Amino acid sequence: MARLTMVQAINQALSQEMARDERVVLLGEDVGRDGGVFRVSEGLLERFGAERVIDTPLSESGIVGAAIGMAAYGLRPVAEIQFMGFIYAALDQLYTHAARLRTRSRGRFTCPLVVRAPYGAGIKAPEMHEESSEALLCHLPGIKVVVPSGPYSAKGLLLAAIRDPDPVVFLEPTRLYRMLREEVPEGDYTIPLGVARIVQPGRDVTVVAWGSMLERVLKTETPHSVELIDPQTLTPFDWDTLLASVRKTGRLVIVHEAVKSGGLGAEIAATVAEEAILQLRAPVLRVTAPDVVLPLPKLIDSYLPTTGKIRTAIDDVMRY
Amino acid sequence: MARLTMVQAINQALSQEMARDERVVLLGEDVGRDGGVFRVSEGLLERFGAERVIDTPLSESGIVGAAIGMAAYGLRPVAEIQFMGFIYAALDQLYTHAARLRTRSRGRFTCPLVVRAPYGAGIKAPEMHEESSEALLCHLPGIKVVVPSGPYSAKGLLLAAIRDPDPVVFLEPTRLYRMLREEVPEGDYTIPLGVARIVQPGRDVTVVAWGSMLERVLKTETPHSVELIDPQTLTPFDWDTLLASVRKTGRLVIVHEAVKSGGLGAEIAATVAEEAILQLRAPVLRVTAPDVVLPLPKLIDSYLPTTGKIRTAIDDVMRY
Amino acid sequence: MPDEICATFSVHRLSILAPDGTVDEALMPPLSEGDVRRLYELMVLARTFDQRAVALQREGRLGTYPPSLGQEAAQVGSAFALQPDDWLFPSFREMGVQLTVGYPIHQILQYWAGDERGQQAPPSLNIFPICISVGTHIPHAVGAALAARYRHDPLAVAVWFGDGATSKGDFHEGFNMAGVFRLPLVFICQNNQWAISVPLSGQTAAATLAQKALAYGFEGVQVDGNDVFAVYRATRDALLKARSGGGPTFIECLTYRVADHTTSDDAGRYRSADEVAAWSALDPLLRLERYMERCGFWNEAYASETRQKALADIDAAIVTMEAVGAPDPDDMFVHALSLPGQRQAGQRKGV
Amino acid sequence: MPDEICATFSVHRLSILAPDGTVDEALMPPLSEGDVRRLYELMVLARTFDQRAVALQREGRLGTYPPSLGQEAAQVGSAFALQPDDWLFPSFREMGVQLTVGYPIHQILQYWAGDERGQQAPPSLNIFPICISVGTHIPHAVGAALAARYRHDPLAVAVWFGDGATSKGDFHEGFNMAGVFRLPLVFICQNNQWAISVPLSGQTAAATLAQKALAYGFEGVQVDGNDVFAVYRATRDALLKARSGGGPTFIECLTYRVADHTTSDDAGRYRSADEVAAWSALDPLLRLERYMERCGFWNEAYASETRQKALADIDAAIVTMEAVGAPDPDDMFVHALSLPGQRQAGQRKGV
Ligand SMILES: Cc1ncc(C[n+]2csc(CCOP(=O)(O)OP(=O)(O)O)c2C)c(N)n1
Ligand SMILES: Cc1ncc(C[n+]2csc(CCOP(=O)(O)OP(=O)(O)O)c2C)c(N)n1
Ligand SMILES: [Mg+2]
Ligand SMILES: [Mg+2]
Repeated sequence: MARLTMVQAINQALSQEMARDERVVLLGEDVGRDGGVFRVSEGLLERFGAERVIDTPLSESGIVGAAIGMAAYGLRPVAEIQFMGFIYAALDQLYTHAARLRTRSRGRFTCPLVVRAPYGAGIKAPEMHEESSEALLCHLPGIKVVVPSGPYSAKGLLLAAIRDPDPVVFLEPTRLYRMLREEVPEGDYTIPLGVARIVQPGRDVTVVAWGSMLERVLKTETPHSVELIDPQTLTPFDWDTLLASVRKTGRLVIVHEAVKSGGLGAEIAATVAEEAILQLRAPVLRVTAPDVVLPLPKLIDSYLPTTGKIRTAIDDVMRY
Repeated sequence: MARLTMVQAINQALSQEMARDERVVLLGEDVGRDGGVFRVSEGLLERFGAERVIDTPLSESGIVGAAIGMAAYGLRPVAEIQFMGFIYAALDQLYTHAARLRTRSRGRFTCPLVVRAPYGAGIKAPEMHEESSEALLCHLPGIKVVVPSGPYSAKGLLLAAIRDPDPVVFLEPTRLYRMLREEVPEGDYTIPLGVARIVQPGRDVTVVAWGSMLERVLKTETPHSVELIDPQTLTPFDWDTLLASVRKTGRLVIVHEAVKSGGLGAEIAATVAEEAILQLRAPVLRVTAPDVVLPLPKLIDSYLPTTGKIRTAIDDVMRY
Repeated sequence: MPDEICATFSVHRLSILAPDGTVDEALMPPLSEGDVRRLYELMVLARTFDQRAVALQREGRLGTYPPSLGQEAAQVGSAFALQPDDWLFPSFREMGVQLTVGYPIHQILQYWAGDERGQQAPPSLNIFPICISVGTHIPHAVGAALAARYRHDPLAVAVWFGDGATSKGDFHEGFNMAGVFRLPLVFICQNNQWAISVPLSGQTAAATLAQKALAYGFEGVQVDGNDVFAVYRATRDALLKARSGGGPTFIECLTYRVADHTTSDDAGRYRSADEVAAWSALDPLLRLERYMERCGFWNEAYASETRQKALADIDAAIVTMEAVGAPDPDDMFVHALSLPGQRQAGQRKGV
Repeated sequence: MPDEICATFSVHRLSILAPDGTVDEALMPPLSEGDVRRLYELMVLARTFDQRAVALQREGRLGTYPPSLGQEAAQVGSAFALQPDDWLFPSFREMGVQLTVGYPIHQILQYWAGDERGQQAPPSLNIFPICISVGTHIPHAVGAALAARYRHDPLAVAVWFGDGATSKGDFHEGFNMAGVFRLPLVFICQNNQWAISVPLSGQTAAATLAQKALAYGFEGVQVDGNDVFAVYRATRDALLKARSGGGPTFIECLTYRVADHTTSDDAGRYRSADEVAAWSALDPLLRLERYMERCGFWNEAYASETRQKALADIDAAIVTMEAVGAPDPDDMFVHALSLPGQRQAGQRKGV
């Protein structure tokens, strides 16, 4: 078993799945000859040819729209949006069509499509290159949203996403692309969508975090016994696992990169306020970015949740 | 004082503001010669001419994009998106530009733009004509979101929105367009953005609803003393008013048309779970659409919150 | 050579059947008498359907409905050129296309009555649900064509849309990709001169819509859209070209939306009766009748028989449509996802 | 006349200054010796800035940076034609445009160092923040032009973008609206042959980008983008036309991105050294030097003096940029909204 970065794990998943299933094709800007701006698809054009690794014009809406047509036809397209900040132009195709095709055609057509996008902040990139707007995709019945938090889960979740019969948006935390290595089995394995992972069991407080924030929570030193949950799939969310944990600990802290208002943390807190309030011993706290436009690199450290802010939130809920 | 429908009140607000401020111009599909598909801009082309009431090509992104340029130049454009279901194509312009122009230019350019869109379900219209996706706009620092719930508030909020120095999305509940009449002062008045309205004071339970759901809550018969809050502005939300009410009643029911997961109800519940949990006596309940694609008219009654479902939720929280 | 012409282009216009019923024999496509009768019967079916649908809407038995009156040649003529395996992406006003390829009539009605079960195409037809959000289906057709080529399936893809759709970003992104990848696609624009209240001149400053294809490096052609032979011929040629690797074609059908935009619209607010009358005189059905009469296979009796048959088919479909009960609320969940999530499963029980 | 040509078009290509430094006198725009010197000095400034910026990035003093090497004529020549009141909408690689209109050099650097204060244009310049999201600024220019016309302001609007941007929906929607409303706009495409790793042939099947204007009913012209006189002339003519009510023009500048896409890119992965060498031989600066030398007002001493002056200006700007302290976290809130909401006010205190 090799120790791979997340970029390598995703590349391996794509490569193996393309070899296994001739329906899988990649499309996007610079995914072919360049191997993707992060080298995620490196070597795939050479291996599978230009019919299966398609360099497209600069057209985010067209890329997702074409992928919908390919998926309905019977292929398993994996479309890349070069950075999540450019997915906004494709939201119409996602909302109006990808999410609804199964319902609208009463199952006659389905949309087994994966949209991959590099996601999240902290890589010192220009404007629009560090967005984390997963909440926009989680208000959309008919779409699944997946965020891996390490190389191992990246491979297993991506294979599950490609094999899933529904559209999946797969958000890849760029900060983790090369930050850490994990043992990643060479063989085929999937991690089921819709199932959370208890990263670390604990007694005092449940902490939920995904993507690169998970790494930040793990780095946070605290004297309390934290039960750390990585949802892995943001929609459909694994409420059973979350609620069981909160019922046990009685305390919940949610950490995400996105701005607070209307972030996915709101849905998590609201669900707990609806279904586990009697077991809560403390307010549900959210450690998030403030409600401002994502700043350029010089201010990003003041914007993102830090280990300090996470520790403070844990301390706060432990005071109850 | 005349009793006006919401369509008439909005038409009057547009007409009066255009007369008062030559910077105000309208643009959109069919807003001119046709007076808008709901007749909201009826008579304005005749009164103000084609330079100020601009029939555009069928280009939602272009309409909002052009309006951003007009606003930055110094005008006060009011852009119409013919139905909220077609705003998705303009989300890129809203997210990437309208919301960020002030920040990005450090105040050198601002974006005093209003995007009006007919909104909400229950008018027996085809697909994409009954959407209520306000939550997508409420996760976006830099944009204000306003929903009037009657003719009186429609006029006062719209005048405030046009005069606001920031971009405002103004969502007009189509079901209310002609359903009810209210006394609407002929003169100039504004309702400040960011301030909620206590529609009816009560002791037992706080209910929050906006747009056409407010009317539905008012129609709900219940033996309990309901404090009904109409936020009016969804972003920035008037947390002070809401929290004061919940601290008093100890119970909260949120009603919205949109699907449950990731709806604005989540943010409201989460904020209460964070800031008023010790005063809560019952779970926070949300009465919403289920997490499915908005159906065609034959199933819409099973989809939308009904007075029955609202009453049940109130009864449920009263059991605590 | 410092200020030189570096590229020149031209756009053709095709017409075959004149308003008086005469045809240009040199251009006339090979169509048997049976084919011509079939075209005629489909156009009558489309018109009759349209009349009945408007009436049903007035009676409250359908919801808002967009009439296709006057566009029968542009719809039937283009759909008639297709092969059974081709993939079709109609917009929302293409009832004539649906009827031509045999989409069940009761399902067309069911959809406009507000029941999504009308959108479930029969397995034999590769036809997408109609698209309400103008122009956004164009990239889907591009994707289907990419997939068909990848599979080496010897078929073509056709997509219909209006003049208004040519202003949308998705029109552009789709057309551009079709050009770059030289896909087996036929783009069929129903240029009916209006997008609700916006006339063509408010939609574009271009002299023709056909010339928009030049921007994407492929051919655009304008046809008389009220001339069923010209529409058929242009579509057939484009489909042949598509299937033989010649890439996409854009066909602009010059026609007219004779009725209101939808049953909720009042076209009298924004256009003159004179304009409507002038176009009505160019009626596609009348023109075909004149041709068939000249050829000796049309008379009043045949016409009335054709109308009766159409009416009978439609009335039967209305009965079927109304016999199907109301949809079950549980239907909302059946196709939400392949497997409902935990929350949906709970909500489903609650309905 | 049933299969007739209904419209014909042609696209022109303009070039004035040949690689050997000779010019076509008939086409040469009226430029004084002082003007030509100024053009040259600005092009040297742009190139020198670019070299310094790349070096600063390598030293970790700037973030990712997109070099404009080779595009100096297409940027400086177009910006030089503007009037002080005109409105400008640059894309992200138009440092030459910013420098020509006098955007403070230290602010350009500040932006690329990751500090948004670099985007605050001085009050004297109507220049928008540069646009990173490709092509999405084109509709803003359209809106500004609509507003200018409404105000009867006698100015024009110019917008810059790359070949890749021509594939975006916003390009289409903006161009189309500009045509319909016949706006005082000049669209300037820096066709530098590449969009990251995608060559022009992967971006469009059209023979020229200029012909895309035909789709919108206005004129498109191709110019030799490494010929500063041709770029200047085409832009000046288009601006005059725009100001006098003649509507928009699309100018395609044929040039080349000689360096990597950005400092994070390695162009060697996707294009040949031969191609780069061939284009480098067409260097716009060298060509202008040859012309000036022929005219007798260029020599090595002047060239080195010009470079020294440019370097001195840039070095002074670097000092200024680095003397400005780090931004204050509170800055995130200052321009979030005109007045922060209740929640933002609370969050602001917490920073
Ligand atoms: C994206 C989008 N914007 C607006 C509408 C509202 N609308 C419905 S049809 C229509 C006009 C369409 O014109 P055209 O494309 O010419 O088709 P036609 O109605 O003439 O068949 C408009 C604006 C819509 N359905 N979709
Ligand atoms: C909407 C959008 N999609 C993708 C990107 C990522 N990206 C940055 S520059 C670029 C290529 C742009 O090519 P072109 O328009 O020719 O400009 P050039 O880089 O050649 O100056 C891409 C794909 C982006 N910035 N914006
Ligand atoms: Mg039309
Ligand atoms: Mg380029």
